[in-house]
Amino acid sequence: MVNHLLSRESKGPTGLILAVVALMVVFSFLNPRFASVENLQNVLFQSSVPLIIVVGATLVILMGSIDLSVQGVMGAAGMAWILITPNTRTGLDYGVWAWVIALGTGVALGLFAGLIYERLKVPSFVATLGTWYVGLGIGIMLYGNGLLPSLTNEALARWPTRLTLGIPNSFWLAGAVVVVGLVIMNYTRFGRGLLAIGNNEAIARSSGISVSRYKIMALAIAGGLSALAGILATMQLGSGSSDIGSTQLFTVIPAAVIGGTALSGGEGGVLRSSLGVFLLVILNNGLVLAGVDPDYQQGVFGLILILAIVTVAWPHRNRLKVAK
Amino acid sequence: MMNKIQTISSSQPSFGGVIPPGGLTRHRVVAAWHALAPVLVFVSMLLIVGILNPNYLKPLGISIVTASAAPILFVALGQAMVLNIGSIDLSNAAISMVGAILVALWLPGMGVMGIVAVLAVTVAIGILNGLLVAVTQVPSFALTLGTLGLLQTAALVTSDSQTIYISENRELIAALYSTSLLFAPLTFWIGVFVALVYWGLLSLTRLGLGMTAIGKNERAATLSAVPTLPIKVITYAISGLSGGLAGLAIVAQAGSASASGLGSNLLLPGIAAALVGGTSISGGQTNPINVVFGALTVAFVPIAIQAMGFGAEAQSLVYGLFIITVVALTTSRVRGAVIK
Amino acid sequence: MKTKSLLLAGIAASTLSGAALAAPVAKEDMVLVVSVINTTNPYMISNIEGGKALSEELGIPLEIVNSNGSSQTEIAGIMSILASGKTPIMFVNTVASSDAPTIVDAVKQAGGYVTIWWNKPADYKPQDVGDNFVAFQKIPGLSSGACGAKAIAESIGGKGNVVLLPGVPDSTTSKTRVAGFRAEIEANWPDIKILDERPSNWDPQLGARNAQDLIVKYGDQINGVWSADDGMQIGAMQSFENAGLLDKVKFASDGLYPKTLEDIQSGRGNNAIVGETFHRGYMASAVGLYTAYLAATGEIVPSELSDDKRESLFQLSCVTPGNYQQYLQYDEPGAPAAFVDRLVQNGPWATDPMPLVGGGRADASEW
Amino acid sequence: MTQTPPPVLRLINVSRSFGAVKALNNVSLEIRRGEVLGLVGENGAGKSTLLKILAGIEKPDTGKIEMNGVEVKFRGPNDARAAGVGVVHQEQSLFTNLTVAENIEQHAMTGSALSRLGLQDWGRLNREAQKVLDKIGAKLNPNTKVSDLSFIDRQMVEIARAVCIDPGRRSTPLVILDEPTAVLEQQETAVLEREIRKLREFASVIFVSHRLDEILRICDRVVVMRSGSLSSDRPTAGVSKADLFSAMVDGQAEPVIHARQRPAVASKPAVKVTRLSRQGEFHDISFEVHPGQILALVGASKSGRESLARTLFGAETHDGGSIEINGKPVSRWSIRKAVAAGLAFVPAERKVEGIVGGLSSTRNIALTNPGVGAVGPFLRPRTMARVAKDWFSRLDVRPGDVSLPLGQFSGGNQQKVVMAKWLNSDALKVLILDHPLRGLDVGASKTVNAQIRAACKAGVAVILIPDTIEEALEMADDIIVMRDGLRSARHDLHSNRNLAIQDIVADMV
Repeated sequence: MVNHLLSRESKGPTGLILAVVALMVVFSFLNPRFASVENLQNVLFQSSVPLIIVVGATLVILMGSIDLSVQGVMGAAGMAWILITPNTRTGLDYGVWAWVIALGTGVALGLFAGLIYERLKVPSFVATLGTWYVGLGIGIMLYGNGLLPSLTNEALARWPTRLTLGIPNSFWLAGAVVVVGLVIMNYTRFGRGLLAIGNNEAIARSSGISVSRYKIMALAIAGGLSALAGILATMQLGSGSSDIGSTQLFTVIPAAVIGGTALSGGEGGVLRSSLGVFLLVILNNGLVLAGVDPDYQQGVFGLILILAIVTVAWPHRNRLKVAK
Repeated sequence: MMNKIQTISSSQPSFGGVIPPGGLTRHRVVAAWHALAPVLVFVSMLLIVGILNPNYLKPLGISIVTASAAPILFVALGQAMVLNIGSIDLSNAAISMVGAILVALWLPGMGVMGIVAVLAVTVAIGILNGLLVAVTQVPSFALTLGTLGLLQTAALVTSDSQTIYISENRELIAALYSTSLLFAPLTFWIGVFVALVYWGLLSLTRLGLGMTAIGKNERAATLSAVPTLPIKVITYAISGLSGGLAGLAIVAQAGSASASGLGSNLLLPGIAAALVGGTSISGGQTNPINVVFGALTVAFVPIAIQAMGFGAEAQSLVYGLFIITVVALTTSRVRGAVIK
Repeated sequence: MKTKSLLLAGIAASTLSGAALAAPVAKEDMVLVVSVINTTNPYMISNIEGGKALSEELGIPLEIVNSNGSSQTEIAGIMSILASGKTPIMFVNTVASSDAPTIVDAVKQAGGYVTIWWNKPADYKPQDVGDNFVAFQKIPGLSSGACGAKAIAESIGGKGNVVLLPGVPDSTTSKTRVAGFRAEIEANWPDIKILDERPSNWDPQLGARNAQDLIVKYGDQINGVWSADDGMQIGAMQSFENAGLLDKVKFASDGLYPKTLEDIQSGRGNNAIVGETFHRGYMASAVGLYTAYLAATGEIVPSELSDDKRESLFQLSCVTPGNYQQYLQYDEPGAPAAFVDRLVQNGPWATDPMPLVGGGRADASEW
Repeated sequence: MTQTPPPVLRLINVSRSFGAVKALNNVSLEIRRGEVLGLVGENGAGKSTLLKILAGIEKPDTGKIEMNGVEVKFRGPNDARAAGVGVVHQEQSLFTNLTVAENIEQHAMTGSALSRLGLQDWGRLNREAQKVLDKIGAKLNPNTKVSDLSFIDRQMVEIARAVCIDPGRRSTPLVILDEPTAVLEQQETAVLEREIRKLREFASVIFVSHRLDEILRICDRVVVMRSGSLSSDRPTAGVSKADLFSAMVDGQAEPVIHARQRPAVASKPAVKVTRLSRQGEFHDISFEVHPGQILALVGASKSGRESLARTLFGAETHDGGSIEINGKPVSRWSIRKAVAAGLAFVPAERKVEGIVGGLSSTRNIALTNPGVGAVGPFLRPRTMARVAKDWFSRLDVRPGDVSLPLGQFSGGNQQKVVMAKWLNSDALKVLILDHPLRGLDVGASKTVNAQIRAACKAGVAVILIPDTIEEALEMADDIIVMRDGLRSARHDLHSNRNLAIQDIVADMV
């Protein structure tokens, strides 16, 4: 089964795994603490939020679209969740319904973007950019002028870091999302349909795949996952903030690209994008541990991104290749 | 790039193409709408706000809108040129940041030569972007995201994480902003002039024809002996130049520059202005003159939101809805085309 | 040649639209404007509160500009209010130092009066601009850093290792606070070692993430954590709590956010928070607005003021778990209104708990 | 006596208009079980509209469609597929990033997203696809990714997909093959013909082609369309190409094959290729082409001839041997150098490589050789338009609006503009044509061939990759036969006038 899962992703991700391993070796050399159990747990903890997002983002990118709305959806859902979970501000406790409502907010925002994209034929870039602001606006309005809401439920606030079998709960959640993402991608008609759309939308349409519904649904799932990430991030922080998702977009999209998921659609997969997330999180963590001047962090990040994509693309150069 | 309207595909199913009868008139109507929509959107927005508060139609209102449009306009023009060849330049706002910092650093010592030197540097950054994109053939979205990171570091390092305030020779550049012509600052008019030059470049030169051909069908352009590599490099150089000009406009306005100051948030407004100006994100379609109206519209949105009295908390929400609505009104829709 | 004539025409035009210095402005032509960086940070929300309280006190309408963290949005928002035709009385909490000249120029053109808070370029002075740039005001970051440094150093017995979480790297506010921290340590605490410094952009999440990485990097070597504001400290504390280290590490920061106050009161993490600073956003905005208001009504003429009233430093109070109770009164529901009352009575430079304590130096904004 | 079963498909008075134009005018048509029906007609005769209606892409304005005696209404391609209509499109329409099985069992992929979240059973999918592949006799692994398949194998997948209908239905499938041979080599066409005969055992077939002899060989019955109506409908037995041709073009006779004079061989060859090689494509190829001479490259798929042509034009690189243009050896060869040296290339994939569909004809023509349409770096829009109009009238391009996007023109007219783009240069010395007649109707083919000959007469050397051997025999002075990347034979048509197709085929396989 696992073998089957892996084989369906375009080409083996061996190169990527090697890159991750190489990076780990270099960083362990620079600071022996890098390879400590605590740090590996730390890396898993830090990758869990972007991992959840990257699954949704990959579904969307595989069909050739893009989802920029991550930050807004996370802000809206995170705020919605914390305000109806035991907190210092409202004192409301909706229990499970808090999750349902927050995830619902994310799915609704995803649907909103999807409908604008598919029904109004506004490019996904713009539809999701607009949704980013709309979500952020909802988060800001929920935040209002009141107190900073913090979780009062100790168990809930500790849950993300608590270890189960030596692995933080956050990562168990993210891992489950990745597995579900892999199953959707490889074992459902929906997932295969997204690949078909990414490969050639016109054919997908004419061969009767309900392209519109698939697209809207992919964006809705991405919205739901961003919402889940927003909840997890809020839980990790212990307090609500409408900016909870800031900078996530610029981790997740490069991660997908480094993983070899083509922005034009049809190529790549959840597993590869996840490896891309690991690569970037390890890079960030390693730079801190190695004591690189923070001013240079963005630059090193940019350089690695360029090197990674150029290395992948270099052998495929050809006089007539079109790369956009 | 993403968001591509895929009019060309090696394997689109069809039964042979014949012009759909009635397509001719439709083609003209669509073309006319494309030419006019950005102007109409801006004018109608101006009118609505003007009815609510006539002060916005007075000289001060005009000078405010045009002043805040100027930096967006330069970045948007550069972006539109890159979008036109079917690529994207996520680094061009960061180029303008670096440009602004360099202007602030060099102007006091070098005077006008400093400005020339800064533009040379931003063009060089653009050329480097173009070479990387064209030679390595990687998606420009990812590549320029990488150069964006490098430029952010460059901005922090060159400015030593300081706000650099120009004390000497400030008048050399401040005049660009403080001088106004028909109520708009000179920086805006320079932007309009640059738009006209870019328009001329696109519609009246072989270079421009090549750019548009690359944007619409790069393979066919290559096989038609269009020099794709130099054209891409030139296009990114233009984006770099536009970024540099935006940097000048920023410094002219602010008299100072810093890595996270004015201009650090120009990327998304720049893209939005290009799109609202009718530029297709899939390439092959832009009109720099309409991008002027795109920039005006995008600069006007926050002003309009404020003018219409939406609460501070609602601004993001309204801004998001507005961008979607405007692009929905101006976006090019080809029947049956794939929108990405 | 063509450019030259354009320039000439332009210069002619620009001289016409110079500063509109006129007779005192009537109240009904005024509008109070509070420009904040965002509307989610507790400090910014408090800024707005101050504007509201003063607006009620003076009976002048209030407009809020939400910059959403972007200089572009900030300037556009301010400009749109300038275009509305009324005389703006402004308090601007600038997104970046470099925004100040642009904003001031525009306000000057519109004949309004502005007080800039926190950030401006050092060489850009109200005295050089004229009466429309009424004042630049801030609470010295150096003192804030020193407060934190002292509190941490004392609590860990003058010996140990600390890590710093500054805000946005090129923000003056953050830089002055860091400088204050380092200066205090260097001067008085030879056995305290600063292990590392990770700018966290005022972002709680980034604060949490950087704290995590620092925990891994230095483990239990860390004895104290200083953050440039409470937002980042909230994130950092969560990380130390998750790592089970909260009981062993001392924290100090700036702003005394409600959440922080709560943690001090509850003694969270074995009284982890040892030092804070007290200043409230509503006080800053009320003082700033009121200064500008006085200039607009002609009650003060800025050009005749002493330098320390043009570039002013206001008092900052160091808060410790021992004395926090005396500041609770300022967070009571009616506190902003009460403060505004006293402000109108005592004037902008002598209202407790933040009287003018200095300024007017060449490098006032670097304090 | 048993009752004859109802026809698989029956169209009754079907009409479809676009604006003022009647694309289909009262068409009635029947296809019986196991029948192979040929459909011919010039571009614009209404074939496309008819096929779109059958595939559920367009809806008829009036008239009705019955399948197996029951009236059907297709709301979309899904309905048509569900009713058993399978289409092999002119251009391949496979998802190259999915497996063979997924492409074949596409009905397994359709349906609403919500109801299709059920898990895919790969084992069953592969088994079912294998059954279909076995039925048409294709030896392919259903679990292979399509991007790893050769062109003809992909065509097999297309056919497998067309005949694969929902196993729940027991009706006879109707398979529409829209010019399936247009992109196939002679060899592959023979394979395909065999396949079609096999299909007859369990399906009905509509076979569309521009190649009349193919139609006559394969089909039981042939229908000719002209201006939206059926102008002829009869069994193929006893029908000649000339009959069909006159039914298509309203009484005109088939064009006369030109008898050419051997051109005077100039002292210097325009193109001289010596031991040219490209890894994995072709090896050790040498030949010369002189001004005014037409050289045809003939070969089956994987013969390397397309790659050779592209290499000559600089679109691909060679790793051995040399190219001389007008006696001068070239180094670091590229498309731009090739064009500067007077080479021109008409690619086979017109939409993707030949035209910039979104640009006007005027600008397409000016793209490479603007001629008088530009002064230095500047374009002269009016002169450009005049040049384009000139070419339009010379090549009879319709509609005559040079400012329309070229992508909106029919294939034949697009190809004429591609020719104009290259012919608009005085410096043209070598014309390389990759399947120039692919997908063109008779009229357009004639114009294109006439232009090739005219260029030749003006001293241009031509290298032609023809669709068919007949085309090579008709056009060329010399033929080089390639097999597996090697030159297997060379024929001088002037000294060997009785060369037979069989002789050439023998060298191809």
